[in-house]
Amino acid sequence: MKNKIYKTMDDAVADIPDGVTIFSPGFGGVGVPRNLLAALNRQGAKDLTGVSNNAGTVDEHVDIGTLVEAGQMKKMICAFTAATHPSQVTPFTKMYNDGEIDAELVPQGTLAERLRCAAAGIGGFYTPTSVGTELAEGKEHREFNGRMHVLELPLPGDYGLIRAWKADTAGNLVFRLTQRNFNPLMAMAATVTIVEVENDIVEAGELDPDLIHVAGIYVDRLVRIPEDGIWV
Amino acid sequence: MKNKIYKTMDDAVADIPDGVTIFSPGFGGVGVPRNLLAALNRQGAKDLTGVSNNAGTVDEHVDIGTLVEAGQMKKMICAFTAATHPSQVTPFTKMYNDGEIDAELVPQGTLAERLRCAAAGIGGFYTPTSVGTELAEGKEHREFNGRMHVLELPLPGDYGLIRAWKADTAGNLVFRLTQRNFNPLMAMAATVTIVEVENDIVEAGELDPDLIHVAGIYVDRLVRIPEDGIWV
Amino acid sequence: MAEKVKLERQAMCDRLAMEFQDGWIVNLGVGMPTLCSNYSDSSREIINHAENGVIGYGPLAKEGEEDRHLVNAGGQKVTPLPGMACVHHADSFMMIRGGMIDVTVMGAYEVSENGDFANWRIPSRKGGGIGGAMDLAAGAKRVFIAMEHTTRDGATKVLKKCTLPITAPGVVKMLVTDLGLFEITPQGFKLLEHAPGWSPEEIQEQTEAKLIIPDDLKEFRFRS
Amino acid sequence: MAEKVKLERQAMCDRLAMEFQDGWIVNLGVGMPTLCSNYSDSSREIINHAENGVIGYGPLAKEGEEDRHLVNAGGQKVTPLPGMACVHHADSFMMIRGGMIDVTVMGAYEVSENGDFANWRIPSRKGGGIGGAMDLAAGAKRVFIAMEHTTRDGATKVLKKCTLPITAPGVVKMLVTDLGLFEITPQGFKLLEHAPGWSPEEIQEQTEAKLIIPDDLKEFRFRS
Repeated sequence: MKNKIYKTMDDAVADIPDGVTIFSPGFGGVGVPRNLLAALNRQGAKDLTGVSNNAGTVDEHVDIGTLVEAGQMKKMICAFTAATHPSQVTPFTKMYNDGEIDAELVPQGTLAERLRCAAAGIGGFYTPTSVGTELAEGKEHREFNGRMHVLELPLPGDYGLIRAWKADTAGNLVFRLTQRNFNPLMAMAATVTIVEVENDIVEAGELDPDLIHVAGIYVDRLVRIPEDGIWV
Repeated sequence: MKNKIYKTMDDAVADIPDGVTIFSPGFGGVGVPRNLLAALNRQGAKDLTGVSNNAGTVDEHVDIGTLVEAGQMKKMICAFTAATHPSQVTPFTKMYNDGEIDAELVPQGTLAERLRCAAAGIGGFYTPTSVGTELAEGKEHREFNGRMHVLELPLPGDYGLIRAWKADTAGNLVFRLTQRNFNPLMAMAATVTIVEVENDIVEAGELDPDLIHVAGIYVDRLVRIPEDGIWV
Repeated sequence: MAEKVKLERQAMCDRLAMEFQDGWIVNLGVGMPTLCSNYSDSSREIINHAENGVIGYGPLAKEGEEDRHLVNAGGQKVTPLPGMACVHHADSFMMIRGGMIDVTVMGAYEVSENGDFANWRIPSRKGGGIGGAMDLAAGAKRVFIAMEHTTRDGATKVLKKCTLPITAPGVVKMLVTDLGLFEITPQGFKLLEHAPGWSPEEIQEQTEAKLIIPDDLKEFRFRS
Repeated sequence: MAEKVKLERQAMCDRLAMEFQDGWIVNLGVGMPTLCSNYSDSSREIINHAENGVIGYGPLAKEGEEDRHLVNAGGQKVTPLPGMACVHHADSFMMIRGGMIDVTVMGAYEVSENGDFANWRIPSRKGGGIGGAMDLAAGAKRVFIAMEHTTRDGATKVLKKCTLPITAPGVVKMLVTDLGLFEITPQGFKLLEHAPGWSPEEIQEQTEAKLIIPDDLKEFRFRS
């Protein structure tokens, strides 16, 4: 079996070049690949496009906002390009207002479905979400079953940085509770999938085949989060 | 909590009217809701449209072919409307040749995706499957990313007859190995979802939230397969 | 005339939560709408859904009892209830667009008499915060809005036509503000209940849209 | 000249299986192609995928060791291997259309020199049996075909143009028959290896399409 285990986060992201698209999952601070993002921040790749639910938060945690603040991102594709509350000014907010970073705003369900669409080899899909709003302007409209829809396209990515609860040497992944969120979709939609794991990576065969959330064929690299890594 | 548990298979299918669309999952003889199909056969509803991977097999097991043979089905939507081997002549084969039943042939992956599409509130999707073949004739074609696709539409259904390994009183379902196949999709895409369960139905809270394959909100009726029921 | 009282946010959300029916699957938006979960009625069971794929979760976790892997749509630590299940984000929005959510409660900047509402973008600021709002507005069976009746500057938010970019057209079924409970009918806003001490005329004064005042107008009920 | 030998089906499938590379994800069609799984080479690991959502399964189960919940695409009871995972049908076809399958091996009625093949419908019979063949043909990185070179009546199945309704256009990369191993190149069928005792001219006689005969034509290899 091909060895998928990398010793350090830095090793696992070492070859990520400038200019690629990075998936960064997580929701409400849970399931964020903070160790891999910290490593990518150290590694210094730039001109990156990021796909994430938001463009970083106001807290001190490492997230995609850390790379935004460091000037590594040229564009963010996410469901929040402004905070719902004006008090939450992030590094992204300032840079976006100053024209230093580009952004594409996508409804969260459409974002999830576009990721799945890319992973599923589907050319595009029609959703009722955003019809009648500013975001639907310029999009192709079409009625199905008496209801208007807009056409949405797949959102593929080059590198998926993933946070999982358990993994085995075959790359099979298990998530815990709401840690799952965007993680399985981004693991499946990325060309290269790199996973930080919260538990020891077990031998293939030790995970129940019915319990696996992402099949190992989607996973290229696994790193166990070290004791002194970022946990929360 | 609403009681979803029915005492008998017959009770669980008693109200299925004539003329509706029935989902019948299963693949390779595994995960087929044989007890519910037997009950629906006894119940006698007719003019049904069936959605299933095939239109019944040549063996003696109860499956959708039992209802076909009994004249209850007016149409089958499936991935096989002729056996790959000419020796496998089913009741459906004869009736289809004689014009006594209608059929729609759908590639298996498109069938699965159309079910998901219905459950996901998606208006339609583009797939490369079937492009350049007889089955794509008359379908809308469109190029994405240099590749031709055809437009496919959702496949909703009225009643999903489902076979599961475990269930809890909230309706959460767990499948075992390849029993899963079409079951989760049909459970999610049906208006009314009726499940035969191979194990005792446990109290809500006894199943691991991370292990559940179909959330209970999709499930309306549960019946434990009795000891003298159909197991294989 | 009794003393004029504007409703507290909790009271507003209690009133909306009273409308939830036994067995409903409910998605509560971040902020004020989450207060709906504080209203309890032992005669009915509500199933909470959040965008991040948790269905059937329970109350906020007490300090010291948090599970770092279990949060609601606002990122708050919540507790599991028996029967809870977790799915990934695409499966979670299958539930939303697929019509499994009986009601979603959201906050808004504006609501108009045709059922439009706006809650994701202020043109004076660049970008917007949609989250799952557009999917929920398009997919849930019912959209309820909870918001203050006027801005801090006193401008009404209950309008003939939204001035801000809308989140979805024509979907709002019910609105609660600190002044009243409104049903959105084909004819426009119908005032169902008023805050204590407020006359229909006084509420109309705070409202751009023309209100329908029924004969059986009631004062706010706080318990069903 | 050595005695003419037509290859047995197992030998044909062994030869195709020799082409599988370490780590490949392989989907074997029902019938003859499943024989590919009998070829073993300890220097490489093959991951078996079946349409019903099992990935990483092992050999056929011995009598008495069957698990009634674990079957391959042909409904045969198989055994689990360490690392096996199960998904539902839509997720399984995500893998197929999404390009995760390195090779699919299928049987066919006909293959033509432009890479078309036909395996789902005979116009003289009503209906067809597609199963997952069209999805696999459209989605897998490589399509290999294993079939007899001629029908029982002696008609060739290796054609300039398919006469039967095709399963997918232009996707076949490699073909094994009982007479030879063929690569489908932009110029048409290239005979890579011949059955023992068969000259290229004799194989051409059994073939409608014009064969490209390379200088380094070899006899069939049965072991890599």
